[in-house]
Amino acid sequence: MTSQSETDRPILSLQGIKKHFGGVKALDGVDLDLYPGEVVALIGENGAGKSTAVKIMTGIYRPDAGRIFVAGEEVEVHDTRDAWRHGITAVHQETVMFEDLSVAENIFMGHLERRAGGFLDWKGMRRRAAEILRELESDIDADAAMNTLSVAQKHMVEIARALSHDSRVMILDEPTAALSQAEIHELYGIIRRWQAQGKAILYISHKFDEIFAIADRWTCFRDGAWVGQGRIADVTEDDLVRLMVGRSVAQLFPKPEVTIGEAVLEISGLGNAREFDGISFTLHKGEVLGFYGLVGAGRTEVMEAIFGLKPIDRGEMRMNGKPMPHGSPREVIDQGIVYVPEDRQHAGVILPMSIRDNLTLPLTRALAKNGVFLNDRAEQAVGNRFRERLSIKCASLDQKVSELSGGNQQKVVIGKWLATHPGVIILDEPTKGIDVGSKSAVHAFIAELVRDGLSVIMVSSELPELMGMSDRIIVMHQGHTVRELARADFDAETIVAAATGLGRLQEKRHA
Amino acid sequence: MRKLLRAREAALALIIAGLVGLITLRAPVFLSMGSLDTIVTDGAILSMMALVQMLAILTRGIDLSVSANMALTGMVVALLSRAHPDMAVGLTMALALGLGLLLGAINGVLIAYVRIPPIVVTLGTMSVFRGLVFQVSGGAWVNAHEMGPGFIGFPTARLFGLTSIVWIAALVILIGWAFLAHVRKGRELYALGGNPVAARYVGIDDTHNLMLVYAIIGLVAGLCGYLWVARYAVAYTEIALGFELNTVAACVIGGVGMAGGRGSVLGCLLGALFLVIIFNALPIIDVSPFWQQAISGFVILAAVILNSRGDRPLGKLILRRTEAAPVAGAAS
Amino acid sequence: MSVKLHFGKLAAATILAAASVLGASLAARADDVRIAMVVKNLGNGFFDAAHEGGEEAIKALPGAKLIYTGPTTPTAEGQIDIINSLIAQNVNAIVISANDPDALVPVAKKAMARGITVMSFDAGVAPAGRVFQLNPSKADLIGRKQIEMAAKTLGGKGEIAILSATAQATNQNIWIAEMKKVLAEPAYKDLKLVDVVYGDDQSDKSYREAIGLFRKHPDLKAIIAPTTVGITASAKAVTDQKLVGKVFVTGLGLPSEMAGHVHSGAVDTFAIWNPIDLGYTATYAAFQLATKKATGAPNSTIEVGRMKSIAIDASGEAAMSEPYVFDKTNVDKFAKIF
Amino acid sequence: MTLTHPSRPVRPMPKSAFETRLLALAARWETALVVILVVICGLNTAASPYFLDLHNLFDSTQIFSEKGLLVLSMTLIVITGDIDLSVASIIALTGTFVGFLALHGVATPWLVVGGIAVGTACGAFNGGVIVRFQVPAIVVTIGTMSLFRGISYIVLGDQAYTRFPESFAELGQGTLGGYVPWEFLIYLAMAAVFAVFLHRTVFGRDLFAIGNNAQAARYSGIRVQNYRFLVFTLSGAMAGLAAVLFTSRVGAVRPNMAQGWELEVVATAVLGGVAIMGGSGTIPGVVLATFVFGMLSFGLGLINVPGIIMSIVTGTLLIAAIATPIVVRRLRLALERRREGNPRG
Repeated sequence: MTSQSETDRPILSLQGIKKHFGGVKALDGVDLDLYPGEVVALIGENGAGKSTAVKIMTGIYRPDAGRIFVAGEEVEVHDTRDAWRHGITAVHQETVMFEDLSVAENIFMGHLERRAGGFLDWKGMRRRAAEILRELESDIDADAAMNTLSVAQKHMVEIARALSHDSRVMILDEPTAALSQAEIHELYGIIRRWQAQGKAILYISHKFDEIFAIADRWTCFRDGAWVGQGRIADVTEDDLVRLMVGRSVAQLFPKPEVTIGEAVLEISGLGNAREFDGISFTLHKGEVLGFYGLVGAGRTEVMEAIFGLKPIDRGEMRMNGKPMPHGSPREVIDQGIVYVPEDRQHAGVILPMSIRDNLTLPLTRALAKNGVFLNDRAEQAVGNRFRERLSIKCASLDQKVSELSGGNQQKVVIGKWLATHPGVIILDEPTKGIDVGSKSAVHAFIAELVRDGLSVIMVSSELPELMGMSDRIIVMHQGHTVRELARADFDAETIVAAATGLGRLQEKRHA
Repeated sequence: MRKLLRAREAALALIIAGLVGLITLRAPVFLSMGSLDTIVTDGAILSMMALVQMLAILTRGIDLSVSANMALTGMVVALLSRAHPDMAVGLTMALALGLGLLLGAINGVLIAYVRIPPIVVTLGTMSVFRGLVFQVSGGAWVNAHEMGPGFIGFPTARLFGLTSIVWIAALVILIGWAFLAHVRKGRELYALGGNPVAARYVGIDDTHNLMLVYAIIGLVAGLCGYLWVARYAVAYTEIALGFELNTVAACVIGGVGMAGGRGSVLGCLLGALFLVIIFNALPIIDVSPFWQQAISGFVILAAVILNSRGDRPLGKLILRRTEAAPVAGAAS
Repeated sequence: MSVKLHFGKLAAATILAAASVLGASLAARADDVRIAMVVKNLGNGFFDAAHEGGEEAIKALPGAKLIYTGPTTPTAEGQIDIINSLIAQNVNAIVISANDPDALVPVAKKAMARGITVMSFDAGVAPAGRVFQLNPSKADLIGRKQIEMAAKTLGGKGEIAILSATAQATNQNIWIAEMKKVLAEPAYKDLKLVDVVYGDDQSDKSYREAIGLFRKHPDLKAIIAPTTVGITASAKAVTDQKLVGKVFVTGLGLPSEMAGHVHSGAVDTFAIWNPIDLGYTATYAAFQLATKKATGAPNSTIEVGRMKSIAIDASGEAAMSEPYVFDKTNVDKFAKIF
Repeated sequence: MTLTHPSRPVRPMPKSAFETRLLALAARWETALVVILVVICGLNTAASPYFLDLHNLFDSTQIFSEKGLLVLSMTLIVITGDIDLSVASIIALTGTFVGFLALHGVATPWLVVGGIAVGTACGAFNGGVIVRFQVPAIVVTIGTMSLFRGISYIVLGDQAYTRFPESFAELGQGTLGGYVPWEFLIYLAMAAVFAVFLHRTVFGRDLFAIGNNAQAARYSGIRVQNYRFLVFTLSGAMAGLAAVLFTSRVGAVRPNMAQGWELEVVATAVLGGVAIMGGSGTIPGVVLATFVFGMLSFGLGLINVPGIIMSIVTGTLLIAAIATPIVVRRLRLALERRREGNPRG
């Protein structure tokens, strides 16, 4: 169908795109070319600027500089509808959904279809939605309300939404994070069909097996800058890793040799109504306990429940051998357990407040005169101590946290908790969305913590990081712990299989 | 969710039926045609205003200036009618709609373009509009005999047994329902209020939509301003003072979620009906008018508390799926 | 663009400016006799007419000036704030129609302590807060007149109800009490008072209350509304409900507002005193008191220009004549005046 | 772009962070308010010879002292990201209760205590419903706004409580040395207490944290719900105090007392620089705003302008105060962008 000349010309091309937020540079002059019938893997670490690029292509952000070409013509993409008009559609990393509306409405929201008279064509949309879902081999009911779906199902709806557009360019930003193995294969099939139809596909993923399985070309970003591009056939996994991180992998995980001590936190049979059940594990002194699972497997929910943020219906928690009160975060903090949440911007830091105020937030009372009046000098001292200890890069402690980079924001969150001298620190995706430098600083810091006798629970979706840092790894799937491995038994394939439910299924079949 | 909403509206309808039953037991005259006619006519303006107030609440806003808009528009058309008693009703309505729209657009610009929170903007414009009523009228009243006969007669003129005010309300409600359920712009308001970030991801522009919402509110408020003045045949500075809270109350009782993105035309209407029935029933069943305010406060609180369960976000569904369908693609 | 000034400098500048003007302003006070008429609320046709009467009095009084003011909503708080600012302006006399007889006492006392003459008209301030009170008529006469009008229209028989202003309105409550006294007389034994409701002097509420009365009392024959808002709203309700000829409205109203309803038949007769005369008398009397030409003490009299003189009784109140009754024959003539 | 480097040496701070922040704020909003206040006073002086009179100025503080008390607690509530529309109704209910007690011969000190207690209870009711059922404060307080005043109507109907002990009147009508009303002194004292509470204590810091990001505050171990309950209870207590003063000043209690104050109070807080979405605001700012409104309405009163004109001014001032900085910032950004574009082009 497509002539040679057309194939040679990219459908979508970014040239010299720049974007910064406040003082933080997210993109510093990146290029990207997408050709019809080709899958381009966009690779780069968290925080490399991949998602920012996606948002620029789909009109959610406006670039500060640079040019966008569609089929050779320069265009401006002001909003998502502009992007659609140019034939660009994306499945975003985070699910963006309307919980109160139906599946069909979620699929068509933003381009609801109309009948001749201008009124909405509900019947048609419902039928089309059901068709698309069938195409995805999904059993989701198009009339179901969004808030009755599981996380993985919501992801399928996201993909269905992309399918509802007749686009020339499909962007998939970590589409498989919440999907099972079978669903991933389903997705491959869809991508190949798109390829055959001459669409251009941008595929963003961390998982090398996926990239080598589906992509034709690669483009790499590092720290917001363009690093290079080429054909997948010409590179090895090691090449890509080098391109992404700019150094060799081994240095990244400074796992210290620490003697594991007595049990600190013992959890048994924890469960609640909707989110998780039968959660049991023991955390020892000086240990790094890793939690792995797909997005939506219930890891965060378990951690929030332990921290007193979610209801617990069943089970028992013991801290240092004694039953642990857990009605609210305050009580849990008083037990010496602290939690660095995944959603840093919403739950971790208070962006409009100063670095110092953030660092001393759980401590103000302890530092205050008579327990009431603010003690500026003591707070300043604590602020200075942790600014130094964590190498927080800032002009002054009075700077607002919103002006810091993601990595430095994360340091503030960790610093805030260390100042309370905890016994257990729970880190939920501690390196998500931060630059390489901060990332290794966080890793080094974890090592330092356990050397000092703290116990760490680390929830992460990045297997290398988890395998590099943990003493043990617990794998979760659909709200249950399905596998526990000691460091000696770590094996990426086993872990991923357990996380996608394969291990569990096999167990069931044997039973 | 839709089923839950339905259930909520059914419950409210049942409560209203029960309420009417109780009132009728005490005072059978309540169910007379005349009395029902009054309720419908009385409820017309509140229904329309509650409906447009719902648009603001759906998009996570609120419009406190509605009653001041009604008062200002009502006063201006009344003054015009005094100066030109023969003015055609159509022209009067057009002027009321136009002025209301203008006032609503002022809110809209400040909210959508300057980006000031709706509560602040409408609190301010409420004061300003109400003050302007006094300015344009010099504080004087426009009385029944000063207004043109057509001006006063139109809202209570009857067509097929119902007052034209009721027909207008029915039309406005029908349009409102069609807009919210069957027009793209209207449907998008639910998305905008339910999840503003996600709305941006699917290309829904909040600026235009908010502008539209507050303009519509102004438009309907202008219309209701005229109807109010003509129905009670008098215009003065305090017309509809505090009425904005009744419109919010009707929404709350009708299950419109204050957090945005949730609410139905039917619920809103039932909420308005509930309030109108209570206000009209109290004098009839011999409850001292002094009880009226406390009762409406109590009803609002009860509605808020009863609705609170539905408004709370549930946890993610992680477990159930494990039991229902192990893996979606397992069969293939 | 941002303004950068120091607190200190600003404060100093303010004090300087303040001090320099302070001396000048203290000397700049007028010698006129300034009389402030504080009404229940602005925009009320009745008080607009009283204002007119006040201006007429001022023309007759050399060196007198009238400040016509009042809150926009009929509240005591609004009147308190206004009287406070009148005290600050050091007016010579304040004439009040009170929204609340008791709440105005402290501020009125303060005014008197600062040498300002305070008297009330129409709706009175409690005795501690004024020199004397000028009643538009005598409460008993007003109460009686309204019952008489209802009795005449109904032929002395039937159910009647009262639709009043706010539940706190002083004079309305006194008149209602008087009406009840009159109803107890044998001559009116067939008139049955079935209800008293309050429309809060708001048209819509009054209107709804009137309709509530029709529903509750199917045999209702007359509504007495001793308030200008209530009477127009009731008459409108009667017309809208097609009850003209079945239910009659009477009470106190302004001819200009009532003419239409009289012609429609919803209203047979209604009454009111002449607000122009009332305003004239009150203003004139205040001038006399402020210029020490009269004391206003109990059992004294005050010369009030074209209204001759008024006599103050032992309880410190004076009354004008009985209310004037309007019907089809004379309403149009007075509608042009007030 | 950036790589890890050891952090630069920390420079000692010359001033405490609090002072720096306060100064920075003063340079923005409070200064503007002082300018507005001075302008208003200047205009008043020009418009009326009676304005700059010590006696009158002190008298005029009674226009805003009671409302000012409500503004203080409203400031805390708005900073935590909520709103309380029931304050004026709490005044009515509390006033009714105080009047009832006085009628039954209760002595002055107990009237004060009783009034504040009832106000506190009303506030606790608001806070309790909001926290227990997790419902938006705006709807709950719209409901209690009707309920509280409604109860007052049920109790009083067409009656009024007018009998109060002599000594009770001193509170609202008395002055220090014949000039300074006690009410004003109480207001100033409360303003000082609130300033310390908000800006110098742990509680105040926590309120800002909650208002800026309630979720993060909760994750930091701040008992968000307890604080919300606390500020609503405090708001009730302040309304109770204001009711006591109001009742004492006016000497009569009617159910319609203080009608419509809630909106003036919110408007004053917003003009005082409190972000309506929560998270920022200062007590000096709202105190200045209270004075601005107070002087404005006093000045307009002196030239006998009807009170409703004040509402036009209030509304315009409110919107202009918020819109101006936004519009100026946007214009400046647009200018900068153009300037940046030009040299290259």
